[in-house]
Amino acid sequence: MALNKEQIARRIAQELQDGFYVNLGIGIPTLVANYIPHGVDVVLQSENGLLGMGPFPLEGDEDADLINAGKQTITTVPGSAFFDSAMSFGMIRAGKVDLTVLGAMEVADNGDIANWKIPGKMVKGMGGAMDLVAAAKNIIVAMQHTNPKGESKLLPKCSLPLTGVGCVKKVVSDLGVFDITPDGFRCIEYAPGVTIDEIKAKTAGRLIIADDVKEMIV
Amino acid sequence: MALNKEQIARRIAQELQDGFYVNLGIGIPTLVANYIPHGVDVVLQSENGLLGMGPFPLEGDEDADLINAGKQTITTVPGSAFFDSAMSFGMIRAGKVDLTVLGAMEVADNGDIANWKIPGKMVKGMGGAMDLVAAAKNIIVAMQHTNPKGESKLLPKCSLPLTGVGCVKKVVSDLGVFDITPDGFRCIEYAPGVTIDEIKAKTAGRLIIADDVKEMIV
Amino acid sequence: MNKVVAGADEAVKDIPSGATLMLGGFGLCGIPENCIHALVKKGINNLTCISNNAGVDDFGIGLMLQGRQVKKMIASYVGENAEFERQMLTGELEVELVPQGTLATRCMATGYGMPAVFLLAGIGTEVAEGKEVRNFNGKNYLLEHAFDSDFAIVKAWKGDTQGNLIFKGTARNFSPLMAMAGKITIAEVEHLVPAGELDPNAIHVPGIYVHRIFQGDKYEKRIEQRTVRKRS
Amino acid sequence: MNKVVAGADEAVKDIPSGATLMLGGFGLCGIPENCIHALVKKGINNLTCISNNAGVDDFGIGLMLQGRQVKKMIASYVGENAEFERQMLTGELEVELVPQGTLATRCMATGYGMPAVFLLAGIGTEVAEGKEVRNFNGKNYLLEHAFDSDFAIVKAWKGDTQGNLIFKGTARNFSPLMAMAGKITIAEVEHLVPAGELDPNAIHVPGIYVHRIFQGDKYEKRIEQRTVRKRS
Repeated sequence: MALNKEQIARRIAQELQDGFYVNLGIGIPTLVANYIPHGVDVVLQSENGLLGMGPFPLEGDEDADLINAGKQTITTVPGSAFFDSAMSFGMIRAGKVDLTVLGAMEVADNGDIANWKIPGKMVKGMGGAMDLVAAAKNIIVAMQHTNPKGESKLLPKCSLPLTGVGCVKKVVSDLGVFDITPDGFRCIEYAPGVTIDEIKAKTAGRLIIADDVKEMIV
Repeated sequence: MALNKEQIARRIAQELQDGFYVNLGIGIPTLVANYIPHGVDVVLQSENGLLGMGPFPLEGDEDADLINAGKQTITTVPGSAFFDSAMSFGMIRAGKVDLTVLGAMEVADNGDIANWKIPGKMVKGMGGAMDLVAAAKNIIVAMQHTNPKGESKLLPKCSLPLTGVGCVKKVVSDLGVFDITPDGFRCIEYAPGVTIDEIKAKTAGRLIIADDVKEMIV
Repeated sequence: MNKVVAGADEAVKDIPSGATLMLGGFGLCGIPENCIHALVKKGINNLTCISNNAGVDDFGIGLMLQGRQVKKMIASYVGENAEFERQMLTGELEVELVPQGTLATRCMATGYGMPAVFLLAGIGTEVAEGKEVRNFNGKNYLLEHAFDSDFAIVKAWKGDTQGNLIFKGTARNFSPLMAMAGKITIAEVEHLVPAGELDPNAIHVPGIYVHRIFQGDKYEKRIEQRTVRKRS
Repeated sequence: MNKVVAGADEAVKDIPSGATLMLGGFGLCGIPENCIHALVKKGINNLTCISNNAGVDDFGIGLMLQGRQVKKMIASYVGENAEFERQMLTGELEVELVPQGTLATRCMATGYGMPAVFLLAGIGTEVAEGKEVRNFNGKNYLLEHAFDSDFAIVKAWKGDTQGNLIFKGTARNFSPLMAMAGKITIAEVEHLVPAGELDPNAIHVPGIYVHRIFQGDKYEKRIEQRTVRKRS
């Protein structure tokens, strides 16, 4: 059975290593913060100008001057630091952030990503997405494997305007975990109850199955 | 009689306007701080990272963490701010500093300045001089009119390696005050007891005498 | 060097129609509320606004959009605002979308006297169209230009009479960068103090960059996404 | 995320001969005294040092020059030091002089992931030789590149166990910029405190840029030009 959003987030949390600085995008990526493994010490970066993001505040403790990049009220943890937006993206460009987790509308088998614009629909803007995908050194995409019509979002080529080129390193979808390799999507894990045949049927881009592919533990 | 250093500094201080941010170089320019006219409120910038430089400290109050660009111990005035060297030169480049006063070995009649290097002698480096002359919006040079051999330092063309090109707006020497114009040095004031003939004799670059040239008040 | 003005109306009084304004803030966090109200009251128009976002329908730059005061918006994300969408779709409003980090760095470049810098964001996308691409150490970068801005309008937490500014929390965001980039910079602050009261080591924007300062009458500080944990 | 190491010897233990180091400080103000002593003791050589100055004969980088540890010096002003002069004139020491603001901005460019920026300083001088010149808005600028630095070594006033740094007075100078530019950044501090004790609004260098931190044993903080007014 395909994973739900919480399970996708929990699987991505397994990628966090002790000492990592991590930027979590809006949506499923935000949920990753709830599943950081015990003993793994990570610092969360919010690109609007914070290192050391903590959980949502307790009711009544909200501070209008303390929000994340999704404009949600948040808190800080001890050792946090505030900075301006130029420094924030500066540290991302300079490769200081170890991991960025983002959502996507489409990912291509060469690592291209599209997640900001649907032609003909209202364009809300790229926000920090283009900076993050162009500059982050390690990008994992959290996404649904197919759109509501059942069409694959893991493609040979993105059909939507690109956010970034050849930048995604790994995709965690509701069906499995996929490394981006020169040969396309390499399935290294499948979700419990999901078959390789289903993954093959729902992946439009080039797909190879790892010899040691295994069931995901979530 | 030619001006002494204190008098040169005092004359330059007359150029300060209320509300000016001013960078004073090492040597005679530093002395300008002692002659800021009453009622004229200026803020002194030190390019090693301070706005709001005050006088030297009282004996025993020296702080190793508080020096000016000449590495002298200093103090701050209320409303001062510290910043890093990139911001310091950033505000200079962006034209936020109203006036820069510098020393020079040579100035040419087109505003070129040489003040950092004598070929064949030990080269100590340009420090912040090249940044200041290239970027400051208004540069006054404080200098001796001639070198110890009696040769003019106001030249048709600098003989020493340049610090900056066409950047000096005004020269205050021990003999007079000179605007840099398309026609060369324009003498607008002469030092008390100095004759126009002496200025002509000691100025190698193109020189014009202002119709309303007058004796300097120092 | 006292830069204090009486209030928002005086601070913005010489901003003409057609001006280019930078407005600090991220979403509604840290926006110059009092100056925006004064600009709405003043009724100037044909403005070009550089701001990460465009407010919401009834707050922030959204209020200026309601009054059709904005000709062009340069922003990174503008999706919180129905009137914005309407004006954009009808062509009344010109919109230039810029990646967030590029927007911030172009503001910084202005305040630091750098006419152009090379940045990564947007390489290979439609953002790169018409821009110079150059390879450094095997990676492609876009040449991005500093902004030209007549007025920068920001809100700080604390400020002193000489214009030194300190921001609080994530209300800092674009504001220090824009404050450094304005030909004329207007700062409204929650707490205005005499020169000498702020720690000179802790100042985010030195007063040299700030031309006018005042303490805002009142701050609503609206929250866009109130997210909380239940108290147990 | 505890980045605390035991002391200077441990902090510099893996710096090899031939490395490129950035060293914070302006003159002797704010230099990383303890790390410099450890580097002298360690005796590595063939170093390239990027620092605004080169110390004096018996303090700061001057101590490393005495031990012939430095192959190349990239600096803006180096005139306080007889041994430096001797090595430079004999050709033992390679020297690259960079305008001070350009030096600072090239450090910043590294920490901000900008491979190159356009700057004014040196236009029309020998500093411009071999460099690309480009005109923006009627003014010529030089293309200046970010530095590549293996280690950055700085001294801060206060730091916490996560590497957040705060500087004091004009001891700040190049240090935050270099701290942000090192592939590995080592910070020695006068006061090391637990995470959470520093005001998150007042931090100059966020800990993400700092890899190792320790409290220095002792600070001489030598003054180069003691200038005072007499007490009346």
